[in-house]
Amino acid sequence: MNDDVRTLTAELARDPGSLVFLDLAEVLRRRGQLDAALTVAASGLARYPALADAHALHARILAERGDGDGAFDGWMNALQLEPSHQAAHRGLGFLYYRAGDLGRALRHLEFAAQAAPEDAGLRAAIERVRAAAVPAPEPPAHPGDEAVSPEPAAPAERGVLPTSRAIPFAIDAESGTSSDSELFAGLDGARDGLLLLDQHGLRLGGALRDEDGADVSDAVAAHLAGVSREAARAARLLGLGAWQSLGIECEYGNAHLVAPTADTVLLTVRDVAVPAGRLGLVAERAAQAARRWLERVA
Amino acid sequence: MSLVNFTAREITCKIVYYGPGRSGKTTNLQYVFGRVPETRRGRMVSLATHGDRTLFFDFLPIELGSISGFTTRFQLYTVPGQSYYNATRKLVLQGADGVVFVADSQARRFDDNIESLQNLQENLLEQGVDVRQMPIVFQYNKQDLPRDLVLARADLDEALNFRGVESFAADALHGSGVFETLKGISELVLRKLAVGGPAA
Amino acid sequence: MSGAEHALRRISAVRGVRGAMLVSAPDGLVVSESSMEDVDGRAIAALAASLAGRLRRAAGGAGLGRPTVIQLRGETGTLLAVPAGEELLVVAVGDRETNLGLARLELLEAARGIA
Amino acid sequence: MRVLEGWVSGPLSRFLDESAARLVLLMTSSGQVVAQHGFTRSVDVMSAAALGAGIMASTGELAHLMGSPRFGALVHQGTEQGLLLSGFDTPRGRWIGLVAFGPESSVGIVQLFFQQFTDEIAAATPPEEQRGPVLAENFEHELNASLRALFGR
Repeated sequence: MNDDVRTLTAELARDPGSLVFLDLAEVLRRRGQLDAALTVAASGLARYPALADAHALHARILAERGDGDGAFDGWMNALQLEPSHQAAHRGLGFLYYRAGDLGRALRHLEFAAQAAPEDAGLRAAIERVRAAAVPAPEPPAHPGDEAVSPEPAAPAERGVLPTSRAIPFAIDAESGTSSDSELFAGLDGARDGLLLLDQHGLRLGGALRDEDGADVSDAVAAHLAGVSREAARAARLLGLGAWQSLGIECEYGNAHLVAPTADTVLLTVRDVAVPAGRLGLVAERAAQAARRWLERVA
Repeated sequence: MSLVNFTAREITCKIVYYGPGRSGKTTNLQYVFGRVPETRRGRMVSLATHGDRTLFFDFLPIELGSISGFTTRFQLYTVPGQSYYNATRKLVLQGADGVVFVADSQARRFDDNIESLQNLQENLLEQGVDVRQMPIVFQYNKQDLPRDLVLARADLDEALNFRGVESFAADALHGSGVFETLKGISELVLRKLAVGGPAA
Repeated sequence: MSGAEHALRRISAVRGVRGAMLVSAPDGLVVSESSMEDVDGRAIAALAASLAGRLRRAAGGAGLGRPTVIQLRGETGTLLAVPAGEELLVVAVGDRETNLGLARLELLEAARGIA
Repeated sequence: MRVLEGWVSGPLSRFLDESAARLVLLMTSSGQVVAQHGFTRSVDVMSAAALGAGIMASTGELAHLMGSPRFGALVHQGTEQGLLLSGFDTPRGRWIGLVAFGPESSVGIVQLFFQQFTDEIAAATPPEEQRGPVLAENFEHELNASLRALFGR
């Protein structure tokens, strides 16, 4: 990219309709001249309101100026125009992370990574968000030291910090117990077939593994985030009363979903050979264990 | 009908450029589009045929700025002039706050102007709007053409402007009279709001 | 009567089933329905397809492959959904007395016939 | 989300929440914007409203020409995004909703909750208030200054 502001400015003046505003605004942003960058990006956006890159760049500058809401709108607009826009997913991932919504943060970062699998910075960001979503050994002494910035969404450099990260895990840290070992102790599948989530799709305990033994808990958790709400909605609107369970028979395994408490969901997964009826019983026993555990740690 | 938002202090008015085919309605909007800074206008939407004749309407939103503490926006529409497009003309006219009648000053288009004006009255009447209650100004376009081809403003006033409203001589292609016309209709439309029009 | 209509009738005949329908999975619209009592068919189609779509993504993420039967149980009734190929879902709604085992088999049979 | 009148926000928020729609535009049948969610610039909103109202008006006329009753809704399903355009009656006259949705939603879901939304809107519409003078009497001075600035004169 040509990074000479003067040359780019002259080029833009010569041809105000050209896309060179993107380069110019980006150079200004990198130099920290955010007001100038914003002016250039905004006028380019006015000319090209259907250009996802223009929305994403505008949003990035807003984010760096501390306007999180404006940045959110901008990145959402970019995604509306181009659903796989990498920078927009990356930016939203950061905003969600900052807001403490780790499930959504992870989803956006993973989308971004699909478009740029070789991006090491992005991979590192995903790892850090994942790490934040599992029980931390001890809470950070100064939250400010934890300013993780999934580069290049850089507001963290400017002192914007994650505010409410991983609240469920603070519970573990305080009680000093290891959730995974106690939660489903004595139950079959405690480490690879039972997963307890909060209403935002964050893992509270348990784990799921795929057939290769890889831990797929977070990916499944992210997908299940809205399921209990959706199940409740469907049951209510279809006159089925309050929802009690959701059974899913699949090609390679069966799953069973129940809500041990109003704001948690328990997923039980077993081999296809386990009949649906027995799966329901296993799930009910695990739900009882989860309720006891939740009462203990609360 | 104009929308007024008292909470956000915003006014939005709809102004329709009406007139016979090829009298210069779209040209008026194009000139405005070219002169108004980008930050104060939206995209110009033109639903036109290949020959650039307006098929449904042209649309241009512009932001005037603050007037009496209200952020004021105008939505400028044109209608297709050709007589066979009356159905779409009626649709565009719905809810108009003001009308600019763009007449073609050429003597040979005299009858077309009369016919279009009658058509405007009929269409308004059909929507239950008395043309006498509708803010309207006249623009006599193409006054830059040779003298012997065009009618003078006084002659056109006599033939079309029987209500004696404001009228403007114009050459929309080069911009003369475009601004004055828009200013004229803006005043009329906003004056109606100043004395208390019907609610949104 | 088409094959699909016949299959839906068989499902509706199972004890406790209030109605059955064929739903377009990507857009949640009714394709064909049979004796849907007291419930808005459009609502069933939209909600069942939405739930099935979300569960398909979750099951894929968990390495479970595609869902073959989905069963949402509420206090007073059950929603059953079985994918038939990529684009369709066979859906049934039953009350508390529904013979779920039989209904499940009829849905699977219908899906095989349609896909 | 931006609404012209506050009472629209409740029903609109619920609709957005349930339907997962990306863009929503609520307008009068002459294309005046009543509420919107998801657009960036007010002027783009207006273009969308003008086009949406135009489509509704012309399909309405088409239905009339063909002697069929008014069309309920128009749906366009693209590969990445779908559109629903639907008119509905309110105590303030006929309004139009334009909804854009992605693969996270569906036509069925959007239609289902749009129906609920229009019912709520119709029920919540307060009586129209009488309007007094809106602008100051001497607004012409500000108008002239605005127009001069706009045209660079």
